[in-house]
Amino acid sequence: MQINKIKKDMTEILSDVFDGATIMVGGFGEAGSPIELLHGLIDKGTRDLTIIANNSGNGRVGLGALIGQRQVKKVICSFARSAKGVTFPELYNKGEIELEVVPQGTLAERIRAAGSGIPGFYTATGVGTPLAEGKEEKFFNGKKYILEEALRADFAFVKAETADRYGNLTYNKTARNFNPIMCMAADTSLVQVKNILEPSEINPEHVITPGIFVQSLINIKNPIIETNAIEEGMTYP
Amino acid sequence: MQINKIKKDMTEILSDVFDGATIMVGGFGEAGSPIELLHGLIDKGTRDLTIIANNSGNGRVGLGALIGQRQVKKVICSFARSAKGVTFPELYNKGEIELEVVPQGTLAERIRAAGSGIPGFYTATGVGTPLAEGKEEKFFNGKKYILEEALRADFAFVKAETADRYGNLTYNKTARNFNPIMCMAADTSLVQVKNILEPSEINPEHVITPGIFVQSLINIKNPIIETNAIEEGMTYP
Amino acid sequence: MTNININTNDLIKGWDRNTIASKIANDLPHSSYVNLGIGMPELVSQYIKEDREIIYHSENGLLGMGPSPNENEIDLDLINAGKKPVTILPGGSFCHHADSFSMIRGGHIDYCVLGAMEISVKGDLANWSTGKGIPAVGGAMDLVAGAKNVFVMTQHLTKEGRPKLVQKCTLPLTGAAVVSRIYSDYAVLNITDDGFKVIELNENITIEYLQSVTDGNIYQ
Amino acid sequence: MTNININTNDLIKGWDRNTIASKIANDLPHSSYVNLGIGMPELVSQYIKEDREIIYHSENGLLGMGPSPNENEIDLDLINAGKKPVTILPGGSFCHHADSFSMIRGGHIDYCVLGAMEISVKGDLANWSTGKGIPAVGGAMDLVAGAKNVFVMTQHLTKEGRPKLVQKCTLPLTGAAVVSRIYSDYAVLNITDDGFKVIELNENITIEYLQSVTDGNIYQ
Repeated sequence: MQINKIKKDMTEILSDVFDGATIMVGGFGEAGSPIELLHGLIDKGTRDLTIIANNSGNGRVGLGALIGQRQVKKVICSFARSAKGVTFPELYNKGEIELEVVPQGTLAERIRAAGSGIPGFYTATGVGTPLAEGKEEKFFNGKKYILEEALRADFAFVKAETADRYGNLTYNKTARNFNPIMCMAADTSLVQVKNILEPSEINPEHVITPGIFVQSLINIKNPIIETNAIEEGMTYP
Repeated sequence: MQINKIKKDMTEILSDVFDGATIMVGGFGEAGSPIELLHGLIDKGTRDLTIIANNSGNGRVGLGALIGQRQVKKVICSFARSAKGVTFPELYNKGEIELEVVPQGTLAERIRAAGSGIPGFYTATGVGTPLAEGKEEKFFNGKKYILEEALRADFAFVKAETADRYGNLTYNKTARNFNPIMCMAADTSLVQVKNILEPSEINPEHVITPGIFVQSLINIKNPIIETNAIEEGMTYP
Repeated sequence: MTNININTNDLIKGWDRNTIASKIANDLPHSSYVNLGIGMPELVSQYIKEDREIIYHSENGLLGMGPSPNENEIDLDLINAGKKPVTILPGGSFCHHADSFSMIRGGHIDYCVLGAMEISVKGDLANWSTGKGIPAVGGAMDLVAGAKNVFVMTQHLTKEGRPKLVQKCTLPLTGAAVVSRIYSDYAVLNITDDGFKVIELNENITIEYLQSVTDGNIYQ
Repeated sequence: MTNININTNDLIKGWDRNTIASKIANDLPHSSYVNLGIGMPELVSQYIKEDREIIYHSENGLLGMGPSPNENEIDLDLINAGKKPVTILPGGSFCHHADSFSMIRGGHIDYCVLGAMEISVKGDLANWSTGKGIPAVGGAMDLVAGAKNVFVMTQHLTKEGRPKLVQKCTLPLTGAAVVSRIYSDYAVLNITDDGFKVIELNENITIEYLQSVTDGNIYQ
């Protein structure tokens, strides 16, 4: 029997996602953002989600749409003030969505830590700022650092460029961003991928996310391009 | 003016290495071990070195030779009991070299931490064992972890497969091992590389060590193969 | 600690190492990620049935490790954690040491199979140091702390005829309360709150005999 | 805090932003790794002289960032930290977010150039929050904590005519004691134990005038 992580459709790949889940969403802005998986979650109607991502969505597409559907109760991100953000500001200003702001590098490191079995680490980022309030401090070589804890998730929603049936992934340019570390930090990583290749077609030196960090794949050959979708006034559903 | 990190000879690339320096030495066994750089250090006669590596050298070649020349006062490694180890056991049994044993994953993570601005992190590895003695403990979600500190170095000695003048590196198969993280953790990374390519010849998606982590390169086209050298009874100098 | 010391000439012959390896192989589920320790555990890969695909991890940065190469295929840059030449299978990948140990320490390795000097009733494992000679730990402490399931493959008794399954380890620990299951030449046993629970008993021995060569409570 | 509030119609005109950018460009040494903040600091790359090569880092996983693409070269998967399309130069590379911030947090970025709302005499920087609206920090706190040298590029006064160089920041901090040098339209100043030390003064203004629009000790 052969390992094959490729799922036949959106219903199958999203079948285990549950109300109240914590979901990491890859991407930095639109690059690497798994829009189709997020739209699948809108169709499924999963609610009370905590989203961990760098941003909080643009327009009414992808993460912006999911938030607009009021399926998200909390966003943990570094930058929730995107130029094209619409739905998050609406709900935030009404006090109807929670926000936890995390410095971008601390966010990335907390995610990697969760994937690497590190429950906590010390960092200089944020020391002396409001984001350090309430955090444990410790001195190393006379310099003050704060303790940051690992950030895990039930699921990671990830967009990749190529994959094989083992879940080995490569990405396209800066669409890599948070995707590889989110695959590491989630109990279950769900990946939408443009091209599926034979295992022998991916050079083992060039694999960015080894298949061990990926549970399920779905082939989305022509993903929505967020910028174009927003310009065209697209909304989902 | 163009950036060019390629040095003309061993004397130039080793010019800043000083007595008493802490040096990380890449490689896992012989794969990825920078034998020519180590031999350069024997020629230079640098002394009182602290070596951070996974192993403690085989035969009287490379790290084994450097130790045999009594240029090393201390080794920090995970496995100092190599089948072909000769010089380290000789000195260790006479009490003439220090040893600090670190679990292999903790060693890797401490090195990465140093390169990533993390002065300390918590790990489950070693908890309840003699290697946890004297280490700070902390509970996360009811489970005990110990604090491990970053491990930095003055220099990293690294072996790579290809490089460009910016110091971008790729490695060959499992010769990658500790090399990329050691480049991150040392103030100055010195790299011996088999092939030097034009910058445009390395695909930016395939770079393993970005040039920012590399200070100097030397082209060693036909490096010594340790296994063969030991079989042939090679000793250095 | 009970002072059991069996004359090794009197020992009942148990399963050979290939039989033990095949029992472990049968218990590794399809599509699991497995790290096999250096030495005896390496045998396990030879007994995987065709109904499943297992992916082997070698901690020196190799996922998807294949069998030993032919003489003419040897590449000294492609080795396993025991520093022996290996191959990589299609779908494999290379990574650096921190990423490789993220797989281990982050709980992504489903099973690791290791040898043992001593295993306590609480699942403590000692397998890295006799307390003598040059201390060398390698990746053993990371594996037992990080892998989801830690299997031990071992002879039930030491060469000197002393039990390896003990009430309390006397050698330096590799990890505390980390072992989930023991595969010895005499039995397959789970670590439980009540002691060593026998899952399978060698056909040549009785439970009483097993207890007599084990320093710690045995039950079925 | 001194209560300085200048009528903006009375202000002496200082250097324009291109002149400030060229001054910063002159101070970035050959072969340095530089992160330019979103907005005004991006101008700096246009003024690098031919006697040096600078490598630009963008925190979303791009080292060796090049200029904006032509219309027909735009790839929405190749963007900078400001989410605008960019290019990659030969010798560039992509990495994931944790690796990219290892470059920043691990002290590998030689210079970062950022905008500011307030900078204190101690080198405290406030540039991420006005205290109102949706809080959004991005990578600013990592950059100021990690880069070897933190340069600030700013107008000397706010649009309302209040000093940005202050005795003590009133806005939420991005980092404490992190700024090394300030490039304003009026002067280039180092942060020192004794206050803001003037390195270069705009040719149209006096040191007394500079002091009058700065809330904190100025000296030459």
